[in-house]
This record gives sequence, structure tokens and C-alpha cells, in this order.
Amino acid sequence: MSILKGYENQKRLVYIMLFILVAIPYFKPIGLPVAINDYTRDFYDTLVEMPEGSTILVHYGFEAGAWGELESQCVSVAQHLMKLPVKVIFCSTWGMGPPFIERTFDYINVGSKVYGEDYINIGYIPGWETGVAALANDFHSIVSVDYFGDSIDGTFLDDVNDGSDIDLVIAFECGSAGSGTFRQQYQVPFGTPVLSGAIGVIVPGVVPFYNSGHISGILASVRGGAEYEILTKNPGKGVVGTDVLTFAHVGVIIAVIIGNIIYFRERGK
Amino acid sequence: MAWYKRREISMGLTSLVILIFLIDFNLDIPTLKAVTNNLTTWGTVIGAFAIGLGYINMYQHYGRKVQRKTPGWPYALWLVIATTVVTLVGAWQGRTGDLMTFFYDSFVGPLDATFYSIAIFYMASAAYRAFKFRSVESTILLTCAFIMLLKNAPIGEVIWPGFGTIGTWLMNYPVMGVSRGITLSTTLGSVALGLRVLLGKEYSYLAGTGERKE
Amino acid sequence: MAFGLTDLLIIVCTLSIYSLLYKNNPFSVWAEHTFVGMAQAYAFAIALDYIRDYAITPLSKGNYWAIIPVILGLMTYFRFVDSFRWLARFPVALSIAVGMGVSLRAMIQAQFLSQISATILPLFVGGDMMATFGNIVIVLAVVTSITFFYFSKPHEGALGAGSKIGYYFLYIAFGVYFGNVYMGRVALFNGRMGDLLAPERLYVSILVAAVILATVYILDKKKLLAKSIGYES
Amino acid sequence: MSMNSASKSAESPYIRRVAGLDAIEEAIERAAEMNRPILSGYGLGTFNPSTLAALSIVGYVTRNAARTGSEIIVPAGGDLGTSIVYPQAIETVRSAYDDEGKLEDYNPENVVFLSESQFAWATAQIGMIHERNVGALILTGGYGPEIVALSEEAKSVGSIVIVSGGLYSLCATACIADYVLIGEEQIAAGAYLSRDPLQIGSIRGQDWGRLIAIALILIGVIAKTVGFDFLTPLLGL
Repeated sequence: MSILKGYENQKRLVYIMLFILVAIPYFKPIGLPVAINDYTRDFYDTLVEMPEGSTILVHYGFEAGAWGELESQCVSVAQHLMKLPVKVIFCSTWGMGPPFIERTFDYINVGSKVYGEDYINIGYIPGWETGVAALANDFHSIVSVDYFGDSIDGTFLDDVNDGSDIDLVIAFECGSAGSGTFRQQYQVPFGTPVLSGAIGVIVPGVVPFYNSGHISGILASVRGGAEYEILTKNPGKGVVGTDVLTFAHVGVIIAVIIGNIIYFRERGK
Repeated sequence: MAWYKRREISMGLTSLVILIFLIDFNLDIPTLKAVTNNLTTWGTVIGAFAIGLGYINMYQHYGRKVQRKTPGWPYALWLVIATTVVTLVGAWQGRTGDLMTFFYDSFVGPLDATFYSIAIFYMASAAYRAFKFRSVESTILLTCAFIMLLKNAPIGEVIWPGFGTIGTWLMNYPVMGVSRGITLSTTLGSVALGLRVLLGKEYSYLAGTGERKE
Repeated sequence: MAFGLTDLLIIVCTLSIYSLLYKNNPFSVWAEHTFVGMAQAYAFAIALDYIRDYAITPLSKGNYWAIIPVILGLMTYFRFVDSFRWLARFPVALSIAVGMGVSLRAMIQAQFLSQISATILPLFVGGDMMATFGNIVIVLAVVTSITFFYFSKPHEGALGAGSKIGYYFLYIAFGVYFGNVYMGRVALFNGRMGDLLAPERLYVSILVAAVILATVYILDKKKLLAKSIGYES
Repeated sequence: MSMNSASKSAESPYIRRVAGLDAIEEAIERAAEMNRPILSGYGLGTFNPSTLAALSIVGYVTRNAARTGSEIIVPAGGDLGTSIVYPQAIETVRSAYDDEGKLEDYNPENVVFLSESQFAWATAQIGMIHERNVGALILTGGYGPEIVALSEEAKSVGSIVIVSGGLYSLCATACIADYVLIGEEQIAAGAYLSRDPLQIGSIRGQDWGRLIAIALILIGVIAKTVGFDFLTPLLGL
């Protein structure tokens, strides 16, 4: 068969296979069970155990690119936060991060929470790590208005002055600024616990800090999002996404095996 | 050379600022805190100004293609037009304006996300091409990759629960050890560079600011 | 949800980039140029926002210190003026210093000492073979991977053996990272597919995909691809 | 210049030559034989150790390319922090040509800024790899997920690929590239190439740091195993 001849054609077959495999669950989901990781459970427990009235800083460390991977985490965590007796500050040091905070709210039900009293979106914080440092040292030096340009005076942020007023940081991350930045700027000076919601690529880099106790819990990629949806009994996009993982992962394994068979047969000749 | 043109002055400035940050971190002095906060903001604003450096070059690069009518120039023309329009709209409306949101949602956002996701195809074809059981290291890489792929997909643990156990073990022990070794090494490198800058021994970042012999 | 112009553009942009997988073609080259230009214009808008929020606004409120970064920022451009090139040093010097200052100060504690102390594990845990083995593996992996990056002596003898083991540990890590990274990319790709296959977009997506594929295929067969994008791909 | 560097190297202390450097030289020669340009990138980082090392590797690649008469392309950009590095990249390439006495061959148009957006920058480089038919792809410094796309596209036009990076970026490229420089190797390579006694001294200083780290770990581990853990509390101070 001529279509199987040559690497370029075989490569295209691999591509077509991936397109088809990933599309299948959209038309026919299978819904395999998902086991819960320790990291995910610790993430959940940390949130559930927050004392009433705690202030939590949620950081969106990504833009459009990683939204596909972190969406299920952000939505399920935000939904969970709205059910807990805590106050939440949303922010992003990524230029195009804040619109995704708003997008998260499109998908969740805030219940009895009131904007400005229980939660707030302070939008974009410029300067990457330097911005986070400024936020930790003197909150009001860098934030005076929220995402919508309204003054933050009179909101619960009046009681937030520096890192010591933040009881927990949740960093959704796909690189810098991420949980590492918050570890350095919040945890080292103020002892604030940090949770990480990470894309798959950087999970192994976060695990050492989880094991050394510097990160209190991790959500790993879309899988972590799905596990969190299951823990909070709020199934959503993450659970559907895990079907896609099954198909795409099995697909690449089969491709590699076929590649090896061809390779060793040709070498045998 | 006039004294104020000497490189040492700017190097001294660098050392002084780094020292202020280090002292501020270790001692709790309110005045210093205010200084470091201001310096931090300044760094950001300078960075924002510097964006023009690349911007101008990008315009020149694509502008030249249009001017010389090199093959494919209509695309370059489209780029110049699109850049100009979006820049003007951005200057007029700010980043959060209606039209800017439209440009982001319709072009920049999907293009960014699509390019990010396209890596899956390159990873698959790279795996297909190169993941062969032919040397010790490629066999190690391939085996670990298979275990992780099966650990991360729900089907792995349906086939054999051991994939989850082994995968988690790999992450928690050998890989964590390697990550830690690399973190330690990289930290040493960064601290060493920091010290060189602090002591005024490293100034390659000042290249191109001296008097140039033509 | 109703189908609008944004939906159509999302589909066209997404599929144009994916068409690159077949070969460089007018659609992918168009998407590339659109992306480069618009993203840069966006970065520019972000930079303008910075300057407005952290220089212009404070200045208008009477904080005259804010003029300093503006002057320093403008000084960056003196690189292009021969007799004033030295002025460009100061903004660079300050940027480097702030960057270094912020990252260095917590680094030794957070990334060096704490990581060493976390590696100090007992090599024998009574009654728990797995923990004993795990601890030995961690210590071995940390020590040998550090050895791999040792440059002052040739890698021979004990050092050579250590660095070789470290090298294999690195490949274990590459494999594990591959599995994780691939999962992440699948999730991202899934996000794009979700955008394309949403009920209100499904049929338009199929139509656009068919048009792009057919055009590229015909151009390729008629040997017009190179002409249409300006170079042989 | 080459005489000068030889005399310097005689005085400087030993550091191991990273094998990747031979691979780089070979790649440049091959590209020259094929009469195809070399794309040498320094990544998307702002001023940090890996970017500085990458710039000295770019300088080295440029000197070799100038000697063999190959064209060199240096794409800049990738992140908001890169604008400030860009002028230095121009200077690096220019002075490399100057060192070889071939300033007339220096083409400023080839040190090109391609957007501050990471993937736009990467997409433009993919375009370039095809458009210019790149013969050698040498990427050092910080790269993200785009490195696998760049390597695959370069391989598909038959280019030699040498890349460097950390675990994230190399996991998929470690097998496809002709050579990889892992993590600190590129920093050492940069120091080795610069032949600057200070940088070499710094690498040796870091090696002392590595020895101290290993010693602390081993002493601590032995102490803890025998039940006398005195180090952990000390390190926590």
C-alpha cells in the first residue's frame, strides 16, 4: 500500500488517528472510573479545613493556551470555594489571565456569596514575580481598583494589608509566575500555605515541594480536575476529558509499538 | 572618557539595588520596604517601555518584505495592516475594550490555544519516529513513558491497578530525586550569577552600550 | 447559543493552524502572520496599560517619583544613538538588579537548604522494606544527578560511575515527564476539539475543514503550494 | 581572536568540555557543506544564567558560521521580558563577525525580532525553518513546549537538530534531536566557550557548592540512619 510508505505518510496517519480518537468520546462517552490521588485529596482537605472567615488568594497563572487544561480545575475549585465560609481574592499576573477569572464565574453558581463582601476579582497584577512580591509586601500599593475599575475601598480588602493577612494561596499555574513564586514571596516570609493547580508538564517539578511540605496539595492537569469534580460531587468537563485521555494515550502507545515493529523488521532484513 | 560615561557607575547601581533587596528581606525596616516596592514597580515600567525595541524591528522585518516584494509579501502586508489596526484600537480602547476583546476571542486566543495544543501531534510523531527499544537510555525513557501514559488514563488502572502504584512511585521517588538534584544545581548557578552581578564581575548584560569601534 | 462571527473566526483560525500538519499552505501561513502581528499588538496594549497605571496615573496624582521609570524607560532607546549609547545602561542595570533582587532573596532558603533537609532521610526504616528502598532511591537520585552536573574533573572512576547512574535517572525523569506532558497536551487538544465540536459549531467546523483540506490538496497536486506561500515547503 | 582564546585557556583552570560542543561544530560544518543557513536561538528568557550562557553559545555558533561562510539566523522574542535582551543578541552576533574579521558579512536583518507572544514567536520560526530551508537548528536557553514542534519541523526538512533545556522541554526531544545539552550542561558550555577565567572560576565555585550539597546530604543521611539527626534542625534555621 503506497499510503503506508515513507515516514511523511505514516506521520500523517498518526495525526489522522489522533483526530479521530479524540473525537470519539464526544459522540459516544464511555465514562471509566477515576481513582483519587493523594495530592488531590490533600488539596481538598486543606480547603475543607480552612477556618471560617479565612482569606484565600487565588492566582490564575495562565492565559488562553492553558485554559483547556486547567478549566475543569478552576471551575470545580471556584465552585467549591463558593460553598465554604471563606473570603476569596482572584487575581492574575498574566496579561490575559483576568478574562478567564470572569469566564470561570460564567460556569459556577455563587449562591449566597456577595461580590465585594465575600469574593472579588482584582484583575491583572503587572511585573510577574516582582508584582507578586509587591502584593505580598504592601497589598494596597499595587491594587487600588478591581478588574472592573471600581475602587476597592469598603470591600473586605480593607482588612488585607500584606501577606500575613492571607491564610492560603491557590496557584493555578503553567509556568512562572506559579506556585514557586508564591512559595518564595508568601510562604517563606509569612508561612502562608500554598496549593498548586498545575498543568501536567510542571507537576513533576512541583512534587518535590509537596513532599517537603512546602506545597500542601496538587491538582494535576485535567485528571486532577476530574478527581476534584468527583470529590466535590460536581461532575463536569474534567470527567468527560478523562475519556479523551484514555483514547489518546492508548493511541500513542499503539503508534509507538507499530513504529517499533516496522523498525525491527527493517533492521532484521 | 568622561567619568559619567564609565560602566562602573551603572554596575554600582545594580549592586546597590540588589543589596537593598537583600537587606530588606532579612531586616524589617518600613522605609526600605517602601523603597523596594517602588523599585519593583519601576522595573515593570521600564520593561513596558522596552517593548518598543522589538516592536520596531518586527515592523522593519515585515515592512522590508512588502517593500522588496519578496515572495509571499502579501502575507507580510496583511501582518503589517493587522498589527497596525489592532495596535491603534488597543491604544484607543485599552486592552479591555469591546473591539479588543473581539480580536482576542476571535484571533489571538484561539490561535494561541491551538498552537499550544498542536504539540500533541509533534509529540506523537516524535514518539512514533524515535521511541525505539534500541539503547539503554531510550528503553528506560520508553518504559517510563508507557507506565505514565497508562497511569494518567483511567483505562490503565482498569487493565492493571499496578500502573497507578508504579507511576506514583516513579513520581515520588526517582523523579523527585532528579528534580531535587536539578533544583539544587540550578539554584547554585543562579546564586553564583547573582553574586557575580552583585560584585560587579558580570556585566555582559551591558554589551552594546559601550563606545563602538566602527 | 447563537452562531456568530466570532464562532466562525475561531473555527477558521483553529483549523488553519492544524492544516500546518499536512504541509505549509496559504491557510497556515495566513494564520501564522495573523498570530504574530496581533499578538504583538496585544503585548503593546498591555505595555500601554502598565505605563498608564504605574506611571501616568501616579504622576497625575502628584507622585513625581513616577517620572523616574519613564525617563529610564525612554533611555533604553539610546542604544541606537551612537554618542549617547552609554545612557542605555542605566535602565538595563536597574531591570537586572530588580529581577535578581526579587528572585535571589528567598532562593537559598526555599530552593537550597530546604531541599537538602528534605533529602535527609533514614536509609533504613524498620519493618518497612518499601520505605527503605524508596529512601535509598531518592538519596541516590539526588546525589547522582548532582554528580552528572559536576564539571571540574573528568568523569572517570567513581565520579564517572556516579554520573552514569545520574544520566540514567535523568532518562527515567524524561520518560515520566513525557507521560505527564503528553497528558497535558491531550487536555489542550481536547479543549480545542470541544470548541470545534460544540453542537452549534459542529456542521460549520466540518464544512470549513472540508474546504481547507480540499484547497490544500488541490494546490499540492497542481504543484501550486510553493507559489501560493512564496517558498518551497 | 583564536590565538587570544588559546592563550587564555592555557591559564584557566580545568573544566570538562561538554560533548555537545563537538556536535555543534559538526552541525555547522554539515550546514556549510549543504549550503544551508543555521538557525541559532537563545530562548525566551530574560536576563538569567541560561540566557547568558545561550548568548555565548550563539556567539560561538556565529563565529564558526562566519568562518565557514554559512548564513546565520537568530530569532528573538517569545516573552514580554525578552525585549530588553534583544539589543544584546544583536551585539553578540555583530561582534562575533567582527572577531572573525568578517563584519562585511554581518546581516542585521538576520537577527530578527518575532513577536513577544511565545507561540507566535514559535510559529514564525516554523515558517522560517521551511522558508529558509534551515540546515542546522541549534537551540539553547529557555524553551517551552514549542521546542518539540521546532525540532520535528526541522527534522522534516532534513536539518541537524541540537537542543538544550530542562526536563520539561527535553522529554519529547531527547530522542529526536541529534544531540541534547541537559540543564546545567549548557551553562557550563557557555562558560567553557567564553574562555573567561571568571566564568570558569564560577563553574568551579558551583562545583564546590555541589560537593557541599552532596556532603551535607550524605552526612545528614548517615546521622539520621543511626538515629542522631542533628542537621535537619540546623538547615531549617
